[in-house]
This record gives sequence, C-alpha cells and structure tokens, in this order.
Amino acid sequence: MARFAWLTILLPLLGALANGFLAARRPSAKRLVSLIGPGVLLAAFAVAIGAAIEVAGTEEAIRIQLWTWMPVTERLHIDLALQLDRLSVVLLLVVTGVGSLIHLFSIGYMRSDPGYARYFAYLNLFVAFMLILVLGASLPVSFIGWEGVGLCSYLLIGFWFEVDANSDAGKKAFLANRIGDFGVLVAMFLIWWTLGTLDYAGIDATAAATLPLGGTLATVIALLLFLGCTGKSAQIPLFVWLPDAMAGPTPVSALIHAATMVTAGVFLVVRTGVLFSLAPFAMEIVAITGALTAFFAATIGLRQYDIKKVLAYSTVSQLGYMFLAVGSGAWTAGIFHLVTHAFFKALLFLGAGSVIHAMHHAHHAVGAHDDAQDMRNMGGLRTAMPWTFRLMMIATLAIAGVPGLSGFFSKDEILASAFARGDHSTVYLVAWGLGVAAALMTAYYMARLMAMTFYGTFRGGGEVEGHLHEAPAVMTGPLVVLGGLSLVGGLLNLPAVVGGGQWLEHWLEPVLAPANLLLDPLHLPHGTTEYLLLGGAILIAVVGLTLGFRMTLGRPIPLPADTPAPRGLARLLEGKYFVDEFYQRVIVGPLVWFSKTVLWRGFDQFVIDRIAVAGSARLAQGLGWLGSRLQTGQVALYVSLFAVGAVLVLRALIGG
Amino acid sequence: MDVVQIVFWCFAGWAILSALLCVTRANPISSALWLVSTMFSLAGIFILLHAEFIAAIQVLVYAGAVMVLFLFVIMLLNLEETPRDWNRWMFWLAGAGLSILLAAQLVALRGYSPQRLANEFSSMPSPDPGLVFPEGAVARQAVEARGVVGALAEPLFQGYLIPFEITSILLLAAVIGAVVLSKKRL
Amino acid sequence: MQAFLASIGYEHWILHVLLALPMAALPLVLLLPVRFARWIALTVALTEMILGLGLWWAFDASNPALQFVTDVPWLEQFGIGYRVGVDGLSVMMVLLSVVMMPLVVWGSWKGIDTKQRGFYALLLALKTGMLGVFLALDMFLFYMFWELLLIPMYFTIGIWGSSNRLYAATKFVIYTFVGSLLMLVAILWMVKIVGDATGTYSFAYTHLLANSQALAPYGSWLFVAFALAFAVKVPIFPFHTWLPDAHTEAPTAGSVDLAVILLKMGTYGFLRFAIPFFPAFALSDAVGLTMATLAVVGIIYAALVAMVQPDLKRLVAYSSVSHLGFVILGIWGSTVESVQGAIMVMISHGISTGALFFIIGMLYERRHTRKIADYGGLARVAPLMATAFVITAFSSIGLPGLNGFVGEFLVLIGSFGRYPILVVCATTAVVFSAAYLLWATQRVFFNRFTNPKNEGIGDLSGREIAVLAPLIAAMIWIGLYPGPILRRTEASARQYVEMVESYLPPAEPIIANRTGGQP
Amino acid sequence: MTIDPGTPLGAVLALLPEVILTGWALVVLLLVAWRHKSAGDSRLVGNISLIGFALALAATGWMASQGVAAEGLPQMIALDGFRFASDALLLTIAAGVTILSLRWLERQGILAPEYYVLIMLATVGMMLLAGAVDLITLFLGLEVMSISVYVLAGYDRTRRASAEAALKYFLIGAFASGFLLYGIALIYGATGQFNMTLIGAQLAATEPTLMARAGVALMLIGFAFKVAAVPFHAWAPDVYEGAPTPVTAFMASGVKAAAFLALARLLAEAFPGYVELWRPVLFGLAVATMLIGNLVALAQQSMKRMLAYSAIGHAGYLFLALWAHSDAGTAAVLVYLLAYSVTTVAAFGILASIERAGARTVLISDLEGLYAVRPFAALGMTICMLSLLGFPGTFGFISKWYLLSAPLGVGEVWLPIIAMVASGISIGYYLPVILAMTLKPTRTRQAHQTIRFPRPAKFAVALCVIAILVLGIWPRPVLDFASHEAVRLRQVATPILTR
Amino acid sequence: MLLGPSLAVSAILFAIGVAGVLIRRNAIVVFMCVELMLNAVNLTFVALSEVHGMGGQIMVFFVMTVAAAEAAVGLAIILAIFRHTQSVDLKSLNLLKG
Repeated sequence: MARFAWLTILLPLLGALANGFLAARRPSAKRLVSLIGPGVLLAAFAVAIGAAIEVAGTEEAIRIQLWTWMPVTERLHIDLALQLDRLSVVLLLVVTGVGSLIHLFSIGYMRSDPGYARYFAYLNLFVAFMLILVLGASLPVSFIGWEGVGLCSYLLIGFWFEVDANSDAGKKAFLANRIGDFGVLVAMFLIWWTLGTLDYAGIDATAAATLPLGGTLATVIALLLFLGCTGKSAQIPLFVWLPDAMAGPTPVSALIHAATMVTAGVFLVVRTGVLFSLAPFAMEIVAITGALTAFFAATIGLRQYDIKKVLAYSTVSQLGYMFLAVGSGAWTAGIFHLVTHAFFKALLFLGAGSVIHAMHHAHHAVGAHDDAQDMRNMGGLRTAMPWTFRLMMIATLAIAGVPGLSGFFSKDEILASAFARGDHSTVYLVAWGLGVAAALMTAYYMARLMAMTFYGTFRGGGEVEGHLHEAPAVMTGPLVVLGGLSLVGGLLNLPAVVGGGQWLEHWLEPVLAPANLLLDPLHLPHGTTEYLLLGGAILIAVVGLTLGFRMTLGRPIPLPADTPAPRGLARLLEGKYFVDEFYQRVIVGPLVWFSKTVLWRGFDQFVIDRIAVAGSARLAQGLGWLGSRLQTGQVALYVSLFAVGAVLVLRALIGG
Repeated sequence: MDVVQIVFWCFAGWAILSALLCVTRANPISSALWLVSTMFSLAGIFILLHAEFIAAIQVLVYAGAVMVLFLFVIMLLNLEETPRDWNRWMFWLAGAGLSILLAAQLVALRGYSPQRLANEFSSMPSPDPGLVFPEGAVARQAVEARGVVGALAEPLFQGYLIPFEITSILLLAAVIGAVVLSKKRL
Repeated sequence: MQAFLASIGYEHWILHVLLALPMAALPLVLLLPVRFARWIALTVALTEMILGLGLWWAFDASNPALQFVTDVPWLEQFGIGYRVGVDGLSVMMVLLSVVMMPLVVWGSWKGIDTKQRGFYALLLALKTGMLGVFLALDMFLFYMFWELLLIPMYFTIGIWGSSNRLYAATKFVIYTFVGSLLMLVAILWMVKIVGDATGTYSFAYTHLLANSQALAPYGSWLFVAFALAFAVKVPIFPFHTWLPDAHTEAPTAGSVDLAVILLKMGTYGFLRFAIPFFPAFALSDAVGLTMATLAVVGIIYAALVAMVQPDLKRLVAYSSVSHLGFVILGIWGSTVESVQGAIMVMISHGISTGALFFIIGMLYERRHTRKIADYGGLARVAPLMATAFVITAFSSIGLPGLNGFVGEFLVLIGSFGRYPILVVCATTAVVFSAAYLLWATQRVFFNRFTNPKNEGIGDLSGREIAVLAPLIAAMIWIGLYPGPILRRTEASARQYVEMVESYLPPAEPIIANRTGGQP
Repeated sequence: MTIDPGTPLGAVLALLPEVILTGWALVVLLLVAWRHKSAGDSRLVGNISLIGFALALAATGWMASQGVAAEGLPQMIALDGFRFASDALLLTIAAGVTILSLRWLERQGILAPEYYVLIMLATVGMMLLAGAVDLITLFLGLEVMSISVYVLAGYDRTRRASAEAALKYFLIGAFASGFLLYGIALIYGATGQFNMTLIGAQLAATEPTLMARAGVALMLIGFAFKVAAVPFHAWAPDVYEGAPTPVTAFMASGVKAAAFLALARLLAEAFPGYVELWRPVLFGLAVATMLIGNLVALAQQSMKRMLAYSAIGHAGYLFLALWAHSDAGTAAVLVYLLAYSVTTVAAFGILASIERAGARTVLISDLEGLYAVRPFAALGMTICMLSLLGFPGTFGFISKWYLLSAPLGVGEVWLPIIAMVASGISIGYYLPVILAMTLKPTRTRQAHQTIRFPRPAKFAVALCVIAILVLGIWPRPVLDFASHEAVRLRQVATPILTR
Repeated sequence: MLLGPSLAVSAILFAIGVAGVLIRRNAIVVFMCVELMLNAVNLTFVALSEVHGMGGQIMVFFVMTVAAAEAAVGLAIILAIFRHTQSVDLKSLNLLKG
C-alpha cells in the first residue's frame, strides 16, 4: 500500500477540484459535496492505514518517486518524491484521521453556509498540501506543502471575506508565515551550498560529516529553519497571527490551527533533527522560545473571554511545549505531544464549535445579536449540551494534565526531558520552570473556560436558552471518537514508570537515529526525582483546575457590556501584551509610511522622475530656451557670433 | 626704403584712413565717399604692384559704377544721418575688439616675401623665387610681349574660359534677381 | 512529431514565416473593412501559435548551439545580413510570444472598440518586432527590431491608453530611445574592432562572439553602452520609472505585451549580448556586485513601493520591476542554476503578470477605474474572477507549486554562492510580494462590498475564461512540472555559464570545510 | 570615355548637365518673357523647367554610365563619380522643390515665373560648386547659387518676413563670401594654384605654412557659414523661417548639400595634407553644431524654425563624415545628404501644403489632430520625423549608421557618442510633432479643412516617403553606389599625391 | 618686396571691413563694409599675383564681377525691405527671431 501513498494526496486534491467545480457551477449540490469532501478523506485515511501497516514492517524509509520537479543540473536535481517512514506515517495518520473527523463534523457545522462547497474545496486542498508537507522527501517538496497549507489557511481564515477583520486575519496569517518561510528558504540555500543536497535522506547522511558540531553554519541553518517554525507554529515572535486566525470557521481552527498545520514546525524540526543536533545553541534557543511561548500564551489565555481565543492561546502555549521538547532533544516527546494535542485540542475546538453552533442558532432563532463566542454570554450549558460537555471535560482534563489522560503523559515527558537537559545548560532549567508555571495556568484557564461555559446558569437570557440544543449526531460523532482518543492517547508512549513500553519512542527510533547519534542521550530522571516530578505535575494539575473552577464560579460573571475595564496586569493580559499594537506601530506603520512617503513619493516620483528625468529634460529645454533667447534677430549679433567663430577657427589653425 | 615703398605706404595709409572713416562716419553718403576714396588708394597700390589693368577697372567699375549704384540707392531712399545710438556701445566695443583680434591674426602675414614663399614652397634650401614660381616670370614676360591687357586676356579666355562663362550665368541670375525684386508688381 | 516536422522542412522556413506572417497580414488588416480586423489578427495569431509551437518539438534541446540558423546577405558589403536563429534561451521567448499572441488578441476583443484596424495592425507589427528581437543574430538587424518596437508600442499606448496616455507614451519612448542610443555606437565600434582584429567586418553575432577577446580592452564602455539600453528596458532600478506609467496607461494588450515580452528583451539582451561579448568586464567583481546590488535594491524597493500604490496596474507594474530584479540577480549569479532560474523567471513573470493585467483589464472594461479603493468585496459578485486573480496573485507571489516559485527559487539558490548577503536580502521579497499582492487582493476582491456601482460587475464571460484558463493551466503546469522547459534551456544555459565561468573569480565557498566535489 | 576639357567640345561635354540646364533656363526665360501673367503661365513654366532638370539628369546619367573622365588633370570641373552623384542629388532636390512650388506659389499669390529660372540657375551654381576642382570655379559656383538663393529667399516680397530673411541672408552671406575669398587668396598665395588637386599635392608635400593654414581656416569659415555650423549658424533659423517654404526646403537640402559636397571634395582633394590641422576645427564645429542645434530646437514652437534648428543639428552630424577623412566618410556624406534631403523635401512639402496664404507660420500645435483629418499627410510627416530622428526602418537610420561608421572606422569614438547624445536630445522635439499629429485631438472642428495637397506635391512627397521607407530596408543600391563613387573621388587625388 | 606690406594692409583693411559689419546698423553701410572686405582681398590677390602670375589678377577680375552682381541683388533686396519698414536699419529686422 505504501507505494500508493500518493493517493492520500491525490484524493483530497481531486476532492478539492470537484468541490471547487461544484462551488463555481452548482453551489446548491450540498449532498454531493458532503459525499465528496469527507469521502475522499476517509479514503485517504484508509490508504494511510494501509501504508502505515507496510511501514511498520520496515525500518527503512520508502521513497516514492513521482516525477522530476526541477531537473536543473546534476547538482540541483529536485525530484517530486515522497518519503514514507515512521515519522511521516504518524503524521499521515493524524492528518487523515483527525482530518476525516473534522470533515465529518463540518457537514453539520457548515450545513447552512452558502459557501459550503467552497469550504470543502479549501479543506480538501488543505489536507492535500498538509500531506505533501508531511510526506515530502526533500525540503523543497515539503515546502510546497508548507506554503500550500499557508495558502489554505489564508483562504479559510478569510472564508467569510466580507467581514474586513476576517480578510485581515487571513492576510496576517499568511504574512507571518511568509516571514518564517524566508528563514526556510535561506536555510535551504545554505544547506544546498554546504551539503549539496536538499533531500532529507541526503541531509541525514551528509550533515554530520560536513558540518562541525556547534559550528556557526549549523547554528545559522538551524535557527533559520526555526524561524520558519516560529511562523508556521506561532511561536514568539510570530505567534500573533494564530489568535486572529480564529476568524475562520471553527472546524478550520480545529484542523488547521490546532491539530495539523501549526504543528508542522515541530515536524520540521524533528525532520531536520540532524541539523539541530549539530547546533546546541540553536537547540537552546528553540527550547527557551518554546518555553517562553508556552508561558506567555498561557498568561494571555487567563484573561480571554472569547471561547476560541482561549483555545487559540492554549494552542500557542501547547505548541510552545512541543518546541520545548524538541529543543531539549526529546524528539519523541515532541511528536507524542503533537499527537495527543491533536486529539484533545481538536476535541476542544470542535466542542467549542458545537457550543458556538448552538449559541449561534439560538441567537439566530430569537434574532439576538450577541456574540456567540463570548463566554460571558454562556453558562450552564451542560444541561442543554450534555454530550458536548462531557467530551470537552475529558479534553480539559487531558490538557490540564490529569494523570491517565493523554496530555498528562506527553506533557510530563516534555517537562522531564527539559529538566534532564538542565545538566547541560541552565537555560533548560529556566525553560522547565516556565513550563511548569504554564502547566499551572493551563489547568486554570481550562477550568475557567469549562466553568464559564457549562457551569452556573445561562447568562444570555431565557429566550435564547430555550433554543439551545445539542449538536446533531454528525457533529457529536467525531467528538466522541476524539474523546476516546484523548482518553487513551497516552498509551502510545506510556512511560516505563507506569509500566508502559514507550512504543512511540521505539517506533520512531530508526528515523531519529541520525539526530540522536549526535546528541548526548537524555538521562531522564529516575527514582526519587522522577516521582517528585510526577507528583508535582499531578499537584499542579489539581491545584490549577481547582483554582480555576473555584475562582470563576466563586463570583458573579458579568455580561460583556457590564464588564469593567481591566486595569494593571489584567489590562496587559487582556490586551495580549499589546504585541499586535507594537508590531503595527513599530514595524508595519513605519514601513508603509516609509514606502509611501520616502520611497514612492520621495525617491521615485521626486528624485528620479522630477529631479533626474524631468530635471535633465528641463535642463535641455532651458538651455534651448536660452539659446533661442540669444537668437534675437539682430544681424549685428549674428555677425558678432560669426566673428567670434572666425577668430576661434583662425586661432585653432594658425595660433596667435 | 626706396621710393616705391614710400609711395606704397602713402597709399596704404590713405587707404586705411579712408576705410576707418568709411566705417565710422555716421552719414551713409560720407561712408560711401570714403569707400570710394579707399578704392582709389587701392588702385594706386595696384599700379605699384604692376596690375595696371586691374587698377583701371578698379576705378572704372568699382569706384565708378558700383559705388555710384550705392550712392544712387542711398539717395533714392533719402537716408538721413542716423543719430549715434550710444546704447550700442557694447557692439562697438565687441566689434572693435573682435576686428582687432582678427587683424592681429591676419597681420601675421606681413612677414611674407617672395623668398619666404619660395622657401616654404620648395624643399630646397633658399631657392630662387623666380625658379620656384615660373608663372610669375612667364607673366612678366607676357606683359612685356603683349602688354598688360593682352597678358591678362590670354589666360582669361583660354585657361579660365569656363569661369568666365560662369560669370555670365552669375550676371544673368543677378539681373533676373534684381528685376524680380524691384518690380512694382509681381 | 519530430519526424513530421522534419518531413515538411519545418526548420527551414519556420522562423521566416513567423517573422513575415504578421507583416504580410498587416495590409489586409488595414485595407479590409473594420469588422474583419480582429478576425484577421486572431487568425494570424493562431496560425503563428500553431506554427510556432512546432519549435517545442523541432528544437534540439541537447544542442546548445544556435539552431535553424539562416544567413542571407542583406548588405553584405558591410557585413550585414538577415541572420536569424534560436537557441534554448530565445526559443522560450519565441514560444512565449507566439503563445501569448492569440490571448492578447482575444483579450482585446471587446476592450478595443475604436480604430480597430489601426490597433490590430500595430499589434501585428509589434509581434514581428518582438520575434525579431529574439531571433536576430545580426547586431544590425537586432538593433533595428529593438528600436522598431517602440513605434507600435508608442501608438498603442498613445491612442488606446487611458487618461494620462500621452505622458506615458512619450516617457516610454524617450526613455527607451535615449537608453539605447549608445548601443548603436557600441555595436558599430565592436564591428570595427573585431574587423580590425580579424579582417572580417561583420555584424554577425557568431562572428563577434567568437572574436570577443578583441573587444576586451574596450569592454568597459562598450558594456556600459549595451547595459544602459538593456537596463532601461528591463528595467533595472533606478531606470524604472517609465514602466509604471507605461503599464498603467496602456490598454490591456499593451500592458500584457509589455510585461510578457518587452521587459524580457532587456534581460535577454544581457544574456545574449552584453555579458557574452564583454565577459571580463561584465563579470568583474565591481560590475557584478553593482548589478546584483541594483537588482536586489530593485527587488525590495519596487516591492515596497508596490505595496502603497493606490492603482492596481501601477501596483502590478512595480511588481514587475521587482520580479525582473530576480532575473538580473540570476544572470549575475552565473551558475547554471541561477541562469536557468533567470530564464524561468522571465517565462513565469510573463505568464503571471500577463494574467494579472488581463484580469485588471477585464475589471477596467467593466468599471473604468483602476483605483483599488473603488472596489471591494468583488468575490461575491465575481467569484470566478476572484479565484483567477487569487491563483494568479499567488503565482506571482511565488507560491511553490505554481510557476513563480520555480524561477525565484532557482535564481536565489543559484546565486547564493556568489552573493550570499544579497540573496538573503532578495529573499525578503517573499514577504513583501505577499504583502502587496495580498493586500491588493483583499481590498479588491475581499472585504465588505462597499461600492454599489460594483453591483453590476458580472463574472467572467466565456471569452474571458478562455483567455485566462490557458494561463492558469500554464501556471500550475510550470509550477509542478517545469522539467520540459528547464531541459530545453539547460544546454544553452550551461554553455553560457561555461563561456563566462573563466572570467569569474571563483565563487568563495561559504564554509571552509565543505567536502570536495560539491559546488 | 576620356575627354579633354581644354578643347571647346571637351569643355561643353565636361559641363554637359550645367550647359543643358543653363540653356534650358534661357529657354524658360524666353517663355517667361512671353507669358508671365496668370497662374496657368506660372504652372506651365514650372512644368517646363522640370523638363530641364530631367534632361540635365539624363545627361548626368549618360556621363556616369560612360564613365566620362578627364584626359590628364581635370581642369575647373571634376569628372568623376562623386560629381555625377552630386549632380544627380542636386538635380533631384531641385526637381522636387520645383514640384512642391508648382501650386504653392499660386496659392500664395506669387505669380512671377522667373522663380523657376532662378531655381535652375541656383542649381547650376550648386552643381558647379559641388563639381568644382578649381577654387575660382568653386567661388563662382558658390556665388551663382548664393545670388539666386538670396533672391529666392526674398521672393515673397509682399511679406516682410521674406524680405527680412533675404536681407539677413544676403548681408551675412556676402560677409561670409569675403572670408571664403580671403581663404582662396591665401591658398593661392601659398601654392600658386587654384586647382584643388595641385593644391593638395603641394600642401601635402611641404610642412604646413602660416599662409596656407590661414587660408584653410578662412575657407573653412566660409563653408561653415554655408552649412550653418555653430557659431556661424545664427542666420539660418531666421532665414529658413522667413523664406517661402519651398525655398526653405531648397536651402535646407540643396544649398546645404552643395556646400557639404564641395567641402568634402575640398578637404579630400586640396587639404589632405592638413588633416591633422583641420580635424580639431571640424571636431569643435561638429560638437557645437550638434549640441546647440538640437538643444535650441527643443525650444521652438514654429515648425519651420524647428526644422531649421534640426537642419543645423544635421549639419553637425555631417561633420562627422568629413572629420573621418576616409572613403567611408566621403561616401557617408553622399548617403547622408541623400537621406536628409529626401526627408527634408518631403517634410517641407507637407508643411507647405498645410500653410495658408498670408497666415502666420505653422506652429507645432497647429498640427494637432492632423491624423484624424489628413491621415496620409500625418503619416508622411511622421515618417519624415522618424527619418530625421534616425529611427530604424527609415533611410535616416541607414544614413546615420553609415555616418557614424565613418569616424569609428578611423578609430574615433567620442564624436559618434556625442552625435548619439545629440540625437537623444532631438527626440525631444521630433516626438512632440508626431504626438501632436497622431495622438492629440483636433482643436477645432474646422481644423485642417483648408489643407490643400496639390497633386504634384502629393506625388513628390509620396515618392520621397516611399523612398525613405524602401531605402530604409533595402539601401543597398545607394550604399553600393556611394561607396563605389567615393572611392573614385580619392583615386583621382592619390596618384598625384604620390607624384 | 611689397608682398609683405600688401598682405598686412590687406589684413588691416579686411579687419576694418569686418568691424564695420559688426558695428554698423545701416544695411547699406554694412554692405559697403563687405565691399571693403572684398577690396582688401583683391589687394591680396594682386600682391600675390606678382609672385604667381596672372591667376591672381584674373581672380580679381572675377571678384569684381561678383561684387557688381552682389551689389545689384543686394541693393534690390535693401529696396525691398525698405518698402516694408521705411528704413534700412538692421535693428528693425526683428520679425524673425527666437
């Protein structure tokens, strides 16, 4: 089946084309769209499973050569090839699997939207690109997917383009990604000029021999790649786009901005792990950036009211964890968290979507125009939406790190790895500290979210309350599956301490071997330290959750209109540290001003056009005018000129 | 300095003086008459230079006919003395200056003598001008043999026949032109 | 296919027919009634396309030499001949020209409603001129075609352009004319020098090229003379200010032709003439660095300026300056990769920018405004157009998988070894280009539907789809499978690089300990 | 066929075109004396004078085909290809101008058929000037031409401008003749000869002397006036503007051509030994003329004045060919003059058709929208402007290329570069004309309705325009002829120099 | 032996003629100054004719013819302009300029 892995790309692509065609010609054919959209995904998932089974049987990567993409020279000969190995297959399964669920959910969620077909076209296209990213055998091929998912993200964030803010958000997302892509591109140039190859296999094979460990070049390459990751995976300093990206339909947030695309950065770091392994300094940067992101995003999440915004910052924060992991050299932990996060965060988003769906329909039914996403308008929804509530609670506990659930294991492994890396550099200890603090906050804000949404009484008015109801089965169905996965996802890499076999670790081993070879092996804490850490983690989860529920439910929650203006730290948090404003004021605004006033009006139109071009024309014309003024019509003047000329000519010929 | 030279310089001085007056007199009739005077003095110089026939027609044709035509037109147009326009002092200054420069350049030719011409003409050291320029000697012989007019007429109607014929075209054109331009009605 | 083409003696007549056909049809257009004009033009264009496409197969990709060469004496006493031929570089340009031809006619079908005869006649003349520039292998012939092009372009802009057309047309002609003045002197001087050295006074490209070492002592100013002409045409910053005006004021056909072909003549000139003739000077450190720096400054500068343009066409015009900067960078990158990339950018830029101009032209035909602010939310009323525009915009941005990326990537990666810092600077354009095009896309097609006048804008008509569809297909095709094109240009690019390589200072390896064998 | 110009028959044969033309002029003059009242008379005279040009042209052609050459040293008048080519060129120009004048004179109310006689006599003068190998012939030819043209310039006596033009031209022209004559005198003094070939031999054989140098300088000054080189040019715009338009065409093409042809011969045959001395002068004149002529043209509003300054600029270009002092240069003079003359005649022909009797001079802005009303006139003018600009596809380009090759051929780069810079300036005034005609709308509804394009003028202009285009693509016959004939000119000079 | 002085006098007269043309405003006087220049040149011819033979004198003969012809035409032109402006002042010749 592995040699047909290209089908997983082709199927969504065909789906996108078909849906796109329907969007243009038969927008009302929603049934057909509902069939094609999720259908191709499910088919792809089936292929993926087949492929995975085959990959499981071998430790070698399977290369599928499709065609030659850029046959430039023998040095630069880029094939459009796919690489199926144990890493990509994990992602393949996650993408197609979670993707299928979200596609199914979308059938219900988007049912009444006029852009139904277009939506599925974009979504299918996204999956295709995501799979190219994951399966690409070389950096340029992955880059197709890398940018392609950016494109789809752009299209889907701006899906409801008639609201200016949505279009803005889409553009912002793409631009932030592009800044990162700049890094990836330059990294590719450097890699090619130093290693002479862009294939992952080639990089794995040659990097260690060519690049000195800890050398500037390796560090620069790794940092440039990481710049790409900060863009794609919304890390400091490029994280600002992700919260805005919530402007898109909620399933999109679940698929793209939680489960798959945003984790591509983590994937890339693992994929090019060799290069990072060669650059310990870059690893430190990755880890500390991840930790800082985890921490700061979590603090912002504490004070958000929009249900999706909370989840968005939570995503940013969780992505930070993943980078903390890979920065610590715990590749598997990163991937592990990636997978579990995909389960529970998708679940959370879909649950939120379900809530929003309900709120929206209820508002719609009574003609209210309140914000369907503001948690202050919610409350007590568990009665109306029991299934959603239950499933979201599972996810909340998972993300908060309640023992036994998937998030607990992955997060714990990350923190333990960071702690273990503390031997090498105190940076990791700082990172670990930040991670722990972030964990506490995660539990807190998730509890706050659940409390504000599902507990207490409904604050949006009785009339609306009457119209609230649980989502249809096509939406809750995927939720249930994800809930199950969130529950048991931890089994994938169950640590030894609870009797697990670290299956994922072993599964990925062949892929990670070249990178691990260069790293000092991680000495995860054992014995007392391990138990202490575990206990601490459990304590943090419990304390956070408790605090969250208590503090939220302990005092009345005002409606949006009644909320007093925040002050001090709260204002800073609610204003998201004003990073957006900072970028706008310090970079975007001045750049636009500079381009317009200095470059265009100033240089282009004034210096070049007016002074240089028109100026020389004027000068010529002025000289001509002067000459014509001298032509006074007076014979005396003419003969005088003549005489001057005569004297000069004579002088030239006879001197004197 | 022999007599010829003294006479030459008298004529020359007279010519230059008359020319200056011709140029500077405000009244066009005075100018014209001073020009006639210059021409007479030049005729004198021509005689000194053994060009008697030229001297004669200088007086007859030039001073006589052409200048009379000038005077005739001046009087026909009843041109009065134009008052000096002192605003044009710049032109005067420039004109005078330029002419002096020009004169200075051309007066450099004063150093020429037949000997120098011969030196420059021939590659031999200090050759005899008479030998270098045989035409001069031939001409002198011709003058002795056939007189001035004959010596001039022979080449004019033989070697220079074509130019001579061209002058007829020239005069034809001039006549037509003068007539066309002065006709009352076209 | 090759056998068939050989059987009809294709290579013997194709170039001449391509050159002569438009001119032959010109009197027909002028003399027959107006209603036939566009049909004749279309017929000619299609014929040219069909005939020209044969080059794709008939051209021997593995042969770097000039092919289909014809050398007919014209003024043989002076070494001037009708010499034409193609190699991997020019064959692509020719193909681009012939393929664009029917689209341009087809795209002007409705937009040009006055003086149609003149318009299509000029269009045909323009075609001959364009093809002539790319086919000429005689410097005299080349110069003639080079300059002759100005006339049809001048009138196309001047008669069918929009409000400020006279200014734009004048500026265009004066810029390009003045720019190429010194080139004539340089050509004549070259012929003289080479003639003195070899005893054969000939304008033949091959002759001059073969003896270009005789030109070395005069390389500096000869190159400057050539470079000035080409730099204005490309246009390289800071010689670019004619372009926004010309592009903006020209009718759609004019803009498209300008973008697709005319701008390429400058870069073609560099590759074909300016550098091969005077490699020692052109590729010296100082000149190389200067040109590469100008290219990069142009890339970033034009992108930034494009960002703040209130006029759609002007925006795209500046984007052209930015894109052409990549070509120059690639040329001076002087590796096979970068030169291939440069050629690729030339082709891609033609396709994407051509399509952008077509779409803007379609908008203009409907609303008679190019102001971005007059639009907004058009995706609701014209979803197909929006789709086409978005695809084209992303192709122009250089989204991998579409055509724009291939060239840019190759240029950058190829030039990186020689100018690492500059390439890094140039790479920032990926951000800026996205910024200006997406911002424009957003303000035109997305956002709130603010202007009720736009209500009547219909979606693409069948004709318009027919114009855009091949272009979009080409974008995707080249983006994913550029191999056939790259293979056709490779031999020539390689030959070019081999030719110039000996004049280059060896590219500094970017790390000291790089293992051998690699670039 | 060799003839001896010393014999009467030989002289007539040597001067056959001139003799025929003069004789025909006399015939025409007789006719004029008989009929000179009505417009029809004027037209008749004009048509008959055309026959004279045709006959003279035929004679020239016959002489050229027979390869008529002088027995021994040519006296007074050259008998070589260069002269035949010059004669043909000048006769063609004169015929063209005559055709342009046919109806124009009637429209302007100038009913004095002597006009045609004067044109013919001026042409005789030009031919003598261009063919002279003797300084006396040269001077007389120049004067015949000048006197006729002085009169022609003032021919439209009812217009003050015409009279003013004539007077300015006459006074400055006579002044310049003085310099030329002085130069002839000094050359004669230095060499004892009037014959150019002998002068050339003498000057080449000895070191440059003061007298000869002064003579060369003064003769150059005289010619610089005739070709309107800066700073001896100031008369030209005024005179060109004031003169009747066909006469302006005649002056700009014929007079200038004759003067350049004579100068080319003079420099090639008489002053080759002084080449290093006069080259810098020519260089300076060329640069000043090209730049100033083209710059001042930028400031002009009147078409005629603009063309006048353009003519000055073109004189500057022509100096390039003379500067080169090579076979290629001499050939380039011929080619460039042909191109320039053909273009000038056509341009003035179109301009003349636009003029109305008694109206002020035609401004560039008066041409606005011409294309819409009179497309062919506008097209013709456009082609003329492009040709003057030296745009590829026109004969103007071919000739410019040929011209630039001449100094390049002897290793001079700066002159061509400056010429191209000047050419770059010139687009600044040629293009606005094209712009006004083709791209601007007409000012008023009635604009251009009064334009009358008489059939003969239409024919002549069309012929010129077609020639510009055809020779722009296929200039080979002309180029071959020119380079061939130019070589012959130098073949005459060379053996004597080596004597 | 009179050659040098004659050439000098000729040069001076020529320059005086030039000066006259430069500074005078009366068209007829200017024309007369031109005649003066021609006369000066004639002197040169005649002086040189002593060395070189009859050629110089013959040239003078032609020059006189030319001068006469020029005089005829020139004065006719002056008459023509006089009819328009009632003056022969060159300063009033200012219709054509620029």
